[in-house]
Amino acid sequence: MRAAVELAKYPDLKVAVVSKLYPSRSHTGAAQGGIGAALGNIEEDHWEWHMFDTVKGSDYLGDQDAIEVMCKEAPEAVYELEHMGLPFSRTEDGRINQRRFGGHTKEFGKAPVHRSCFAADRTGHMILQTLYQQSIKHGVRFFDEFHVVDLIMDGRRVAGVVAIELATGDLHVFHAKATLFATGGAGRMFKVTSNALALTGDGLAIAFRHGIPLEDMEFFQFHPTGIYRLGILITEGARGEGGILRNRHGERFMERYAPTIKDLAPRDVVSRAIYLEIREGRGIDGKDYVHLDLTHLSRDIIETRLPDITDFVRTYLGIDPVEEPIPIQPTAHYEMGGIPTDVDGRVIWDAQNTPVEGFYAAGECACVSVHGANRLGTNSLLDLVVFGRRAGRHMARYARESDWPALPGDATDWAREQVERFLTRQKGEKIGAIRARLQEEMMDKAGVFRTEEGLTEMEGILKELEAQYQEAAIDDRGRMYNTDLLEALELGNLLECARATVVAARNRKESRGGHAREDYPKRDDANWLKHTLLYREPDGSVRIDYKPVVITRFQPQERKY
Amino acid sequence: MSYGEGSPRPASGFELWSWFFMRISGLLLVFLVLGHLYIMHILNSVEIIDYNFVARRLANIGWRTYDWVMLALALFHGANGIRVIIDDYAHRPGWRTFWLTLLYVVTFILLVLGTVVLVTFPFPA
Amino acid sequence: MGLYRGYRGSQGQWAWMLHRLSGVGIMLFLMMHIVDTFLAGFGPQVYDHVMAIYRAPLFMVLEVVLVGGVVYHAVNGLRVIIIDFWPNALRWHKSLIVAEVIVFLVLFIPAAVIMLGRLFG
Amino acid sequence: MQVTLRIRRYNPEQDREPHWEEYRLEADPTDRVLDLLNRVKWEVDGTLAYRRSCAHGVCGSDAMIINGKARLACKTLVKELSQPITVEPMRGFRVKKDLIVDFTGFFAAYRSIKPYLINHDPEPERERLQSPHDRERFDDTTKCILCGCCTTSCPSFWANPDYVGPAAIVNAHRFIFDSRDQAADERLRILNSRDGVWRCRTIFNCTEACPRGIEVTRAIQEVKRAILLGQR
Ligand SMILES: Cc1cc2nc3c(=O)[nH]c(=O)nc-3n(C[C@H](O)[C@H](O)[C@H](O)COP(=O)(O)OP(=O)(O)OC[C@H]3O[C@@H](n4cnc5c(N)ncnc54)[C@H](O)[C@@H]3O)c2cc1C
Ligand code: HEM
Ligand code: SF4
Ligand code: F3S
Ligand code: FES
Repeated sequence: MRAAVELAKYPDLKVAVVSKLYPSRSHTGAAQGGIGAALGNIEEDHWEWHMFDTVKGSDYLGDQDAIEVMCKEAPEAVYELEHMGLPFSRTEDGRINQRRFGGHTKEFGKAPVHRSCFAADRTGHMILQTLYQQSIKHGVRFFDEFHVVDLIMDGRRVAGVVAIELATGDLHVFHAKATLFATGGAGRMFKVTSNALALTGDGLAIAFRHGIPLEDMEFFQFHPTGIYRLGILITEGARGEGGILRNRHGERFMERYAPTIKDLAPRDVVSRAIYLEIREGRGIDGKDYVHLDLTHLSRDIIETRLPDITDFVRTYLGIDPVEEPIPIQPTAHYEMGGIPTDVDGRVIWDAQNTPVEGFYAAGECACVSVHGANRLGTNSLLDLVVFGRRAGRHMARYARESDWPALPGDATDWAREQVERFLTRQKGEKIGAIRARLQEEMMDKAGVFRTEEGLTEMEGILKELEAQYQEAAIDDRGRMYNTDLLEALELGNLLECARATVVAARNRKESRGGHAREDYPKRDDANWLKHTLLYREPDGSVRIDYKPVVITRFQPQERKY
Repeated sequence: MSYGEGSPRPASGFELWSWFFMRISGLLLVFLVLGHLYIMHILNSVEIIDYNFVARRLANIGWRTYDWVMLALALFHGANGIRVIIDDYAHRPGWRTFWLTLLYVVTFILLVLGTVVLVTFPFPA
Repeated sequence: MGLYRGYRGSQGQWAWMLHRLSGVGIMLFLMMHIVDTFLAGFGPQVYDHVMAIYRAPLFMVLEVVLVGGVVYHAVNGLRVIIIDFWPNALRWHKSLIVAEVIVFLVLFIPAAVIMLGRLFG
Repeated sequence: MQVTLRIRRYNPEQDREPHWEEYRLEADPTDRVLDLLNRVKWEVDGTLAYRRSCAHGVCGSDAMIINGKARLACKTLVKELSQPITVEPMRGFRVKKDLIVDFTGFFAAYRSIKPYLINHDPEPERERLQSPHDRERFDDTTKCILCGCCTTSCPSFWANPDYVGPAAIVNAHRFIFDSRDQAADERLRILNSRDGVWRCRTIFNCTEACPRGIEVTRAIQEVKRAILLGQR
């Protein structure tokens, strides 16, 4: 949507946003903590420090040219959001307020810094609303509740998308000079996740099927503080405000894992720490969760800085965070990998950065790669505004300069076939059952810790599920508002993403950031300081290729906090 | 739904005044009507009230004014209230016009009738 | 009114529905009342004949209902006015409804007793 | 525990009239109503249609009438409800299928109040300054997720779908009281119309329904006062 706002500034271009939800329902609205930018409103800060933290956070797998762009443009992007009307929380002198966040430090790792710009604990909500509002202001056309099923290719150029209109079940062709995917993550392949039910990796799978690569799919971030069993996120801002993690003995265990910044260590580090605590039997009551303790903070701070999460905890757990610690467990949160792009959001075919003409990606579904093996909190919102904006600019230029791509006659064939298959088949496995098994097994075998054995087994299970999916049937054979059909299509996409994740994870024989192999617990820069590129061959098998990491300023070092 | 995409609907300010009038007239009516009720139904009662009673009361010009102000305010207040209700429930333009016209006509007639009585009621000689 | 069935709304919803009903009721009565008073213009016989109708027991009960309606409408109207013109009242809007019921009862019960007392006494 | 779920269903391709259907399910007291709906859809009857996404009350997809009140299915726990649990589509909106209603008018109303910051001054290099006090002024109404619980609970809206509805007013409030905005007068003019704020009869259903705890009626009253007194 950030790209759409940028594009809408060019009155000669026609801009449409196609979304399977009403845009105001997108999951960006769930983002709580903030957006990172070295504004230095509270204390001294520099984009170089931000860059260092991001590189280090990425476990040195992030491309430093892209990270430099992001961190440098961050303040401008944030000011721009402010000018669009985003109601940031303010400091006493009227500036944008900032808070500390996991992994963000000053002077290259010395101490936590106030860098995350926030609007209470609903920054994402405000970004989403603001961008939606601006799109309305600039007359962007919306196709709400249109579910994109397929990409249209004119040879090696992208010519638009095919989408199914939820209200009628009709297939529509969107013919476009430039197409951008911002379809969000794929967290729904895991059982416990902070992601919305709609985050089924559609964009990733659709591109993948057309021979477009997926990059670094093995890196999936587990956020340390999800509400026990529900996965609903408790923002890192809670620790930024001073929250502390404790095990069954009430011990502040992060002191052992990250002596310098303790509870504000990056997410992969904290999630692993929690898992280890649990494994050692130090989970609360020996169960698989620990406590996030806010009780030493004042009621005022909790209620004014963290009103939403206070509300979640009260609603779903019946606990008052002012009085009692919150039971939490790591929750599947963010897909670091995705459709590879350059710094202008252009999707690329290969390690040589050959662009896919007319095709762009931004947000969680893209992999620029600024997050490398592990994303720092607040960097995703930043990623999407910075690169969304850049992609928008580039698209405008491209659309003006290029001719219309041809629209192949068989554009809707694949989509129609998928739809008809489900609408006509009478008997078969239930979609819900296949998905439940997928989520369960992925959590277990491709979750925080992974092993060769588990991943191999998972590959087998995926084959089984894939076969079942081919034979699956749905109950609803109507056309109007057939949400059953959509869930079936989404499951197809999830399976595709899960497979990419598992193949890549099994392939990468080291531990780095969001990818932790128990059988290869060390980072191995000699062999694995490179990005994975996965290609789906026409016969359905997956081919693996690599792409070098761009290193400019900061040489890889051991990652200690 | 009758509003167009993003187009502002006309605003005349009439509804503001209507709203404001309802409140001010309501405030005045509290005294007028409750006073009236108190006198007529509590201190006295329909058993006592007859032509002579009314005649005696209306002999006083003060009561005449009191009654007329009350009459007018109550009528306008009530009629405006009914107008709002018609707006709420009568959606078909035809019916809406019909009801509104009926309301205005009846209100006007009643206002005339009420005024005529109060003005022409014979003063006791 | 079918629209309102089945929604478990706030007390405000009931207060509003009653306000509307009583408003319409009073308006209807007022219309009638103007006509009967007008008849007074035709002289004593006609008017007294009309008043005789009001003295029927049924009408005396209706009269009580009328007074109740007016009192309720007035009290609730005042509550609405308070909320409209005094911002801080919003904080107490629930208490205001309670207060309203109390004021209504305090005004209405004695009135009803006096009036019904006449009917039976 | 065993729960009974009664859902008001309607399939435009088959039914002429909506009807009730009953489901008996095993559930935990801490389950959300959305979990129950999911279970029905995934395990019993896939034809059930409803909207949902975030599952924790931040996206505004799943507003519906549960046990006679407008709520988000994902923010309503089984233990808060008496049995049987009844679920109906939102009121005052056209039902498209089962629990899915037509939001066209709702978003049109939202758009009609110009829900975006309007400021004609040249943009400063850094942020526009705003004191915490000025920011506080419209904090409550920035929380809105456009779920429609308020609008669907408003009797004035049921009677008259032309009423812009509390949700649109809340969003107008968010800009009218933003010290950086310069188009308050325009919005006030739009709302000062027959189908604008004056349709609000201070019924308070909206405030009770809002899952984000926004004091909707207060916001509407503030807008009314701004129109009346010309002050912010
Ligand atoms: C609970 C939570 C908290 C977070 N907190 C933070 C934070 O504090 N700071 C931070 O920087 N990041 C945070 N993140 C991460 C960040 O919010 C997300 O990565 C980011 O919002 C993703 O944005 P997006 O635009 O890529 O996708 P989304 O906002 O998920 O949007 C995806 C859009 O694509 C549409 N779509 C998907 N598939 C299709 C299809 N097939 N057809 C048509 N449309 C489709 C959807 O309808 C939706 O509109 C958080 C994430 C979560 C889950
Ligand atoms: C005694 C003092 C009275 C007070 C304080 C009062 C107050 C009010 C107020 C404030 C309203 C507006 C309600 C709103 O906008 O939500 C109103 C509406 C109304 N009033 Fe009165 N009123 C009084 C007497 C009367 C009388 C005597 C009549 C009949 C003639 C009457 C008939 C109506 C009607 C029909 C409505 C419209 C109801 C609605 O829109 O729901 N009122 N009153
Ligand atoms: S004001 Fe509250 S109830 Fe109304 S749309 Fe916004 S969040 Fe929903
Ligand atoms: S319920 Fe409706 S009438 Fe007003 S106070 Fe709320 S909008
Ligand atoms: S599913 Fe998002 S609000 Fe309920």
